[in-house]
Amino acid sequence: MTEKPKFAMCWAASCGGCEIAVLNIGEKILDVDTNFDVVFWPVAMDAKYKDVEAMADGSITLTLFNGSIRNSENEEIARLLRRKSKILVAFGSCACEGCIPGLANLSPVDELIDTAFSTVSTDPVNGNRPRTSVTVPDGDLHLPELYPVVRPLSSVVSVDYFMPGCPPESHQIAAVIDLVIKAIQGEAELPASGATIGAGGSTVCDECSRTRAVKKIKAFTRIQELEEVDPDLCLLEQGIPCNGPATRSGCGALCPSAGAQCIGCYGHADGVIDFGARLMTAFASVIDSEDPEEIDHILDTLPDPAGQFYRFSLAGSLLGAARSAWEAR
Amino acid sequence: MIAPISGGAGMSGNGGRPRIGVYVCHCGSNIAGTVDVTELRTWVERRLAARGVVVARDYKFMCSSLGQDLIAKDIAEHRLDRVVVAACSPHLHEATFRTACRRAGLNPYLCELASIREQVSWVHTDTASATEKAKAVVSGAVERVARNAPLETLRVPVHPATLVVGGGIAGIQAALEIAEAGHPVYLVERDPSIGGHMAQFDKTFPTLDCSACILTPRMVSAGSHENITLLTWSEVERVDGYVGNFTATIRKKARYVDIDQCTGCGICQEKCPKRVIDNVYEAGLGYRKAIYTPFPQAVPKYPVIDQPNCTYFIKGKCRACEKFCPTGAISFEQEDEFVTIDVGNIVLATGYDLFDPRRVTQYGYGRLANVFSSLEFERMTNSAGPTNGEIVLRDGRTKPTSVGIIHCVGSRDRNYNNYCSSICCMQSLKFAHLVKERTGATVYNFYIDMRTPAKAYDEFYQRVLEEGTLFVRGKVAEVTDAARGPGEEGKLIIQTEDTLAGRQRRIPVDMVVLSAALEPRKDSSEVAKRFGISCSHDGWFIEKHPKLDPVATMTEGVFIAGCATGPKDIPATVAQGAAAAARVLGYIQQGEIEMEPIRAQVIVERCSGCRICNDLCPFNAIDFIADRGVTEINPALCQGCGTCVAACPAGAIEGTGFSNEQVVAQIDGLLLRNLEPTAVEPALV
Amino acid sequence: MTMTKEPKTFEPVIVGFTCNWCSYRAADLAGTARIKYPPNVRLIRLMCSGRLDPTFVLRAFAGGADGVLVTGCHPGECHYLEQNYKTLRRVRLLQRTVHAFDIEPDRLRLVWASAAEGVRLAREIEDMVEAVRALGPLDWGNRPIRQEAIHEMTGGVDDAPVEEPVGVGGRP
Amino acid sequence: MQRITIDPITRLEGHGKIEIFLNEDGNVANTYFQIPELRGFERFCVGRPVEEMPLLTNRICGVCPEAHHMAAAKAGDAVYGVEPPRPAKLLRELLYSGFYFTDHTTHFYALAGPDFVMGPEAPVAERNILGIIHKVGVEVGGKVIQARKHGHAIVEMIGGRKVHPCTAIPGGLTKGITEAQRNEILAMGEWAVEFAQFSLGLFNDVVLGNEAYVDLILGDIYRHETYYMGMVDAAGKVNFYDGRVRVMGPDGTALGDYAPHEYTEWIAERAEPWTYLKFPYLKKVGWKGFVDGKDSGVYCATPLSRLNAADGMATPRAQEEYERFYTTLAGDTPAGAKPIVHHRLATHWARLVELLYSAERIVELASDPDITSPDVHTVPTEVPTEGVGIVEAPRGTLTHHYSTDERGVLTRVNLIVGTTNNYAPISMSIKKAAESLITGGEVVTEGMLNKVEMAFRAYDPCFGCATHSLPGRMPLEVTIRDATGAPVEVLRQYC
Repeated sequence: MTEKPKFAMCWAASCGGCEIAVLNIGEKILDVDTNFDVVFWPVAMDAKYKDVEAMADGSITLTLFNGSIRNSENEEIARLLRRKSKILVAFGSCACEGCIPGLANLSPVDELIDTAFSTVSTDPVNGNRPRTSVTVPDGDLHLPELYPVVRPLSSVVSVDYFMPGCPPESHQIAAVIDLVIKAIQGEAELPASGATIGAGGSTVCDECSRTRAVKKIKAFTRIQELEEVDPDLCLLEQGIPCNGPATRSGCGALCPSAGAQCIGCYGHADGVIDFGARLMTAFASVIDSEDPEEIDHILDTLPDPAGQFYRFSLAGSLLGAARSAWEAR
Repeated sequence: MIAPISGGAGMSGNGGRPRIGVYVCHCGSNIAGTVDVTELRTWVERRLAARGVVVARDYKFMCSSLGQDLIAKDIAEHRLDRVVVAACSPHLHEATFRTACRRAGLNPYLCELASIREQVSWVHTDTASATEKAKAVVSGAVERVARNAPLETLRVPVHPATLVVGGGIAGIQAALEIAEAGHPVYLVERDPSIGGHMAQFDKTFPTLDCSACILTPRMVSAGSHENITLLTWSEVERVDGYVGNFTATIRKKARYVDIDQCTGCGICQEKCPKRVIDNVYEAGLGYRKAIYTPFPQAVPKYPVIDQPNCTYFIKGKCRACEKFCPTGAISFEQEDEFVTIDVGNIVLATGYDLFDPRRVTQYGYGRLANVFSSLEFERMTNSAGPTNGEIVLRDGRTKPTSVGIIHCVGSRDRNYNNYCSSICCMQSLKFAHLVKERTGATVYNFYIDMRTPAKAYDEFYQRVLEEGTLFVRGKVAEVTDAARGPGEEGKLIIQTEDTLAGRQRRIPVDMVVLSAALEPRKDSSEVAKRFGISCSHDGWFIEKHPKLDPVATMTEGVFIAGCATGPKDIPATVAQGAAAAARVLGYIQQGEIEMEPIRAQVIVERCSGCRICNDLCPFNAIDFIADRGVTEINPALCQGCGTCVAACPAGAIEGTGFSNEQVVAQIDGLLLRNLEPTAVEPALV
Repeated sequence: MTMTKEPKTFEPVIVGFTCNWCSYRAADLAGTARIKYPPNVRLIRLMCSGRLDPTFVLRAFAGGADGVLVTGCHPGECHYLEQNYKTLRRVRLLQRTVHAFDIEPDRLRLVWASAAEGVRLAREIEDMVEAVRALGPLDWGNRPIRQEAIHEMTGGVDDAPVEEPVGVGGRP
Repeated sequence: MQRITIDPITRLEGHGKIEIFLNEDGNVANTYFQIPELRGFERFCVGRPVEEMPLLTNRICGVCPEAHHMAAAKAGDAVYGVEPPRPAKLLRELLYSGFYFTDHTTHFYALAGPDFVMGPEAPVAERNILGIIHKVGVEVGGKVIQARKHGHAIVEMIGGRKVHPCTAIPGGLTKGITEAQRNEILAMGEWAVEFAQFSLGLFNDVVLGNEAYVDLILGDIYRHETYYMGMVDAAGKVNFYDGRVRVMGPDGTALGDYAPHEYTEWIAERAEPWTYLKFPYLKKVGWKGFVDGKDSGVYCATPLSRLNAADGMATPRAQEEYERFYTTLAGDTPAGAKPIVHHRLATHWARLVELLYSAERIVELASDPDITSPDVHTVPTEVPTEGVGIVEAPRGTLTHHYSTDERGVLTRVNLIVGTTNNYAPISMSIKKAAESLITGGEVVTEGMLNKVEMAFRAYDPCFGCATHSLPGRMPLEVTIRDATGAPVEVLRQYC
C-alpha cells in the first residue's frame, strides 16, 4: 500500500496551551495516528530536527504550527516547515496574530528586560542584565537575541490556513482533522488557500445566548464594579467592554456564557484586516452622546484602549507594534 | 512592508487581470500648464502596466466629443473593462464620462475620475511635485477602479400624489403646477388660510401691482382645484417611507366650525363680542374677532375659533356665534383629527419668519411709538389695512412730514445675521415711493449697499431717486427721541455715519421704518428632521446642490422651494415653486425612480445580530429581523452614507460603490504601495 | 536615527479623507478659486465622513503616510443629518488608541469644512503639513505586517502575463 | 577545557540549555543552566486594567494557567482590599483542586512514571506512557485519560473553559455552579480518590518494591539539603489555594512563615548576565551561590518542599500517606525537629500524596452546603492600590504582586513564577548529576543524559512545559569537546 501522508506539529514562542488543546481531543488523537505518519511532533515523540531538513520539499502533507516568531530560531523553524509542508496551518492565536505575548510590542524589547530585572524583589547587585554574550570563569556563554517585536507566522512565511483560538477549541480541532483526512481520501474539498478553518464565519454574538437590544452606552463599566450582572442581557449593553461583536465565532461563546466578557481570542471575522479597527468603531458607535466633552468623559471609562482592542491581535494588526518597539535595536 | 495589492480574484469581475484604460486630460493649459502630462502618461504606462493598465493616453480636452470618442474606441479595440479619466473634479464631469462609457457598452460604474485639476494643477505651482502628486492620485484611482463592480441603478415605483407643505405663494405655485398636470396634491397650511406673507402686502416691487390682485386668483384656484386637497389649520406630524412611497400623518387642528355646514357668510364674525389684537395678519395694528378668517379673501373661507381667546372656552358661556349661525356649523366639541396620506413626493415651502426689530434695541422699536416694522408699514399702506392705506403716525391721524427708512435691520450684521435678506433694498425703495406718493414727506433711505440686481429693479431705484428720496450711505447707529437742539424737539433723531460725506449726521424725522431681515422659521430644524433633510447652521434648508440642484435635497423625493431655503423675492420664490413641481412631475411621469446604487448591504451569513448598527441610520433603513437574529438594510431607504458599513464589527456590511476593498486599494495606490513586490516565503501549492 | 535616512527637507505624505458633500466640495472650491496649498496631501473621497472606517486610517499609517487628515461637514450640517457625530466619536477613540503606538496627536486630525470653506480647508492642510513636517517621518512603510490581511482584501497573486500598454499622446 | 552542551530543541517559554564545562582531567568544572527566552509580562501588563490579569497571565503557561488565574485573582482581591464571599473561595479552591488532580496525574504517568516503571536504562521507545500501559495493563491508559478528563471537566464547569479559565475576578467569580454540577463533581471526586489510591499502590509496588529504585531515590546523586517552601493553612497543613507561606530549614526547624504581602522581606532574586531567568533566594539567609546547607539562601518549592514545610495533610487518607512517606524516607530525625526528606526523586512520591489530597479535597469542597450558593462576588468599595496574591502552583509557590493607580490600572507588576523558585536547586541538581556521571572524561552514555534529565524533571520545571505532554520527553543533545573545543563525540536523544 502507498505510504501514509506525513503530519507535523511544531511550536515557536507559545505557552503550550495549544498542545494541551490537541491532547484534549482524546480519542481523535488515534485517528491522527492511524491516518498520518507523524514525522515531527517534539512534545509527543522522538523527533529529529535534522530529519526534517533531510525531507524533500513539500513532503509533509499537514503541519500545524503554533506560537509566534520571537527569535531567530522561531523564524528558522517556520521557514523550514514552510518549505517542507504542503499545507501549513497557523494554529492558535499566537501563530495567527501574536496573542497576549504580542502586547510586548507596545514597548521596546530592552524595556521588557529592564523592567523584568528591576522589580522590587530583584537584587540591584551590579545591575546585572542578561547579555547575549558573556564571559564566565569557565568560558563564554551565549544567549539568543530577542527580536525587537513579536510577529505572527504569516509575517514570515505564507500560510495556507489559519486556525484561531487561545487555544483552539478541541471539538474544532477534531473537526479540522476529520476534514483534512476526508480531503486526503478525496471525500471532501479543502477550503480556498488563506481561509480560516476550525471557526465560524460570523462573530461571537452569533453564538451568544444573551438577549440584545439596540445599544446605547453612557459609560463603560468594569465587571468587578457591577452590583448585579444580568445573566441574560448582552454584556456590552450592561456597559461591560465585551469583545464579542468583533470576535470570530467558533468557541461557542464560552466566556459570555460563563458571565465573563469575551476577550477576543478567536481574532477577527472573515474579510477583516484589523481586529482593533472593528472593535473600536463598534464601541464608538454605541456611545450615546454627540457632545465632544461628554464623549471624552465616556471614553475615559475605557482605561486601556490599545489593550482592549488589540489584546490578542496586536502583533498581527496593521500597525503591528508601537513605533518605539519597531525602532528598537 | 505592506504586500502589494495583487490582481486576480478580488480584482475584476471577469476574473484575471483587469484591462484598464487611463486618460490624462490637459484641460487646455488648466492641467497641462502645471502637470507634466506626458511624463504622467508615460509613468502610468511604465509603472502601472503590472496593475492592469493596457492603454494610457493624454489629450487636450477629454470632455470634448473627440475625447469621449477616444475612450469609446479604446473600449472596443482594447477590450477595456475599466476606465480612469485623470481630469477635473468628478462633481463636474463624472456623469459625462460615465455616460460615454455606457454608450460604449461599459457599465458606467467601471469608470473613475482622478481629480488632477481642482486638487492638483489649480492648487499647486511647482510642476515637479504637482506631477508626482498626480501620479499618486492616478495610481490610487487605478487601484480603486480595478475593484469597482458593475452596478445597476435601483428603481422604485412612484405614488402619483404629492404633499406640499406651506400655503404661501411658493407652495401654491407648486401645488397648482402639479394639479394642472393632472396629479393629486395635498396642500398643508398651518394657518387658517393659505396665502402666506404675500397676502399681507399691498404693492409688489418693482411693478407696484397690487399683491392681492395677483395672489387672490391663485389662492382661489388652489382652493377650488379638483386635484388639490386643501388642509389648512393643519400640520404634518410625522413622515415615514422613502421616495415614491411616503406616508404622512397630518394633524387637522380643531376649527370648532363644521366646514360641511359652513357657508362662510361671516355672520359669526360680526356677532362675536370678543375683539382680539391681530398680531399675525395685521402685525398688531388692527383687531379681529375670536372667531375669524385672517383676511377677507381668505381661502378657505371657513373661519376658525381662536380657542384661547374665545369667551366660551374661557368662561364657559357666550356661544353667540353658535346662536347666530344660520347653518348650525359651530361645533365646540370638535377635536384635533389625524389623517394619514400616501404620497410619492414632498415639496417643503415653509417660508420665513420676520426678524423682530425689538432685538436691535438702539433703533427703539417697541419703545419709540413712531418706529415701525416693515410689516406694520406694509399693512398701513394696504388699502384694506387698518388705516385704509393712510400713512399716519401711531396716533392714527398725523401725517408724517419726514420719514427715515433703515435698511438691513438684522441682516448683514454679525450680531444677528451675516447674510443679506435680498428683498429689503427693493422693499425700502417701494416704501420710499409710497410715502412720497401718499404724503409728500421728505424721505431718507439709510443703506449700507444698494442691491437692485433683478429685472427692472435698478430702473425702479432710478425712479425713486428722481422722486427726490434722499439716500444716506452708512449704518445707522441709533434712533432716539433725546433732542439736542430746537430742530430736534418732538422728533425721532437718526444718528448715523454718512460714509459718502464722511461725517456723522443727526437727522430728525417724524417716522422711522425698519426694513427687517428675513429669518428661517423658528422650528425649521425640527421640520427638517421630520422630513429627513438638513439645515445650514443659520437654519435654512440645505439644497442638494446650491447651483445645480437648488430645489432638491439629500433625501430623494423631498424638495424645497421659496424662502425656506433662503431669502428670496416673489419672482424667485414662484420660480422655485414651479421648479420643484417640475422635478416632482418628472418623477411621476417616469412612474418609477432611478436611485444611485451606492447603498449598504448586509452579508447575512456574516451578521451576528449584535445590533451595533441598529441605531446608526437616521433614515431608518436598518431593521433587526428578530426571528432570524440578523439585521437587514432597506435599499430604498438607504442613502448610501456608509456609516453602518464602517461601524459593523463583523465586517458584515458591504458598501456598494465604496467597498473596503476599493478604498483600501485606493489608499495603497495613493501611497504607491502597489508598485512593490512581496517579501514572504511563498506557499508551495 | 530615522532622520538621518531622510533628505534634508522632509516632505511628509498626508492622506486626507473627505466627504462627498462638504469637504470634497471645499477642496473643489479651493481649486476653482486657485487657492494654493502644499502638494503633500492626497485626498480620498467618501460619500460621508461617517464612512470612515478606522481601518482606512491605520492602513494609511501602516502604508507609509506621515499623517492622516479626516474631514467632513460641520456638526449639524451633515448631508446625512448626523453621521459626522459618529465620525467624531470614532476619531476620538482612534486618537486615544494610536497614542499607545507612539503616533503623535498631530498626525491624525479631524477638520470640519463646509462646501464654502475652500480657504479654510487649504489653511488647515497647510497647517497640518507643517505640524507633521516638524514631527518628522513616521516611517511605518517598511514595517513587516500580517500578509494575509492583504490576501483577504484582494485575493491571491495574479500571474497573468503583463501586456505592454499602448501609449499615445495628443490626437488619436 | 572540554565543554558539553545539552540543548533541548523543544521550545517554550524559556526552555532549558545546559552547558557543562570539563576541566583538563575531564571532570566537571562547572555547569550553567541557561534560560534563553523572556516574554516581558512584567512590562506589558503595566497599563492594563487589574481585572484582566487573571486572563492575561493565564497565557504565561498553557499547562498551569489555573495557577496564574488564581494568583492574579487573589492579587486583584488584595489590590481592592476586597474579601470574596465564602462560596467564591470554595469554588476557586475546588477548581484549583481539579486542576491539581489533572496536572499531577499527567506528570506522574507521562514523565516521572516511565523512569521508574520502565527503568531509567530502558530503551527510549518504551520509556513513555505506552510503556507503562504495556507493563501494568491497558486499563491504566484508560484511567489516566479519564483522570485528565475529570480534572478538566471540573475546571471547565467553574472556570468556563478547559484551558485558560475566565471566571475569576477581583472580589470573587462571575458565576456559581448548579446543584446538578455539584453532584457531577462529587461523583468525579470520589472516582478521583480511588484513582489516587490506585496510583500510590502502583508506586508502592513498582518503585518501593524495587531495591534499585529505592537506592536511586535514597542515593546521593539527587540529594540537596536546602530550605523548603510551601503554603500551609491555619493548622499548618498543606494548602494549595490559601494560607501563609512557611519556610522550613534543612534541619527541620522552621525559619518562619509569611503572609503574601510580606514576601519581599523573605524573597529576593539574583540576576546573572548569562540567563534570562532570575534566581530567587531567601533574603533572610542571603545568596551564597549554588550551594546548599543552612547558610545558603537557596530554597526549593515543589511537592516535596510542601510536605517538608507542612505539619501534615488536611485530609485523612493523604495524612496516612504523608506519615508513611516520612517513616519510609526520613530516617532518624533530631529531637524537636520535623522529619525532612532531601532526596529530590522523592518528589514523585510526594506528588502522589498531593494527588490523593487534591482528590479528597474535591470531595470535601463539593460536599460543602455553600458550594452552590449564588453569592459568589463582593463588589469592591476601596480605592485600588497594591496587592499580592500567592497560590501553590504544582511547580512551586506562585507570587503575583501588582500596584495600580486609583482606576485600578496597573503601574507595577512583579511575578515570581513557580518554577523560578527552583532555578538554583535545579542548576545544582544538574551539576551534581553531571559530576557523579562524568569522571576522567569518561565517554558519556545515553543513560547519563536521561539521569541529567531526571535531575530536573523531578522539579517538573515549567520551562520544560514541553515535558508535560504525552508521552513526552525532553530531547537533549550533548556535544563533548576537547580542550581545543573541537567536538569529540555527539550524543543525541530525541532530536
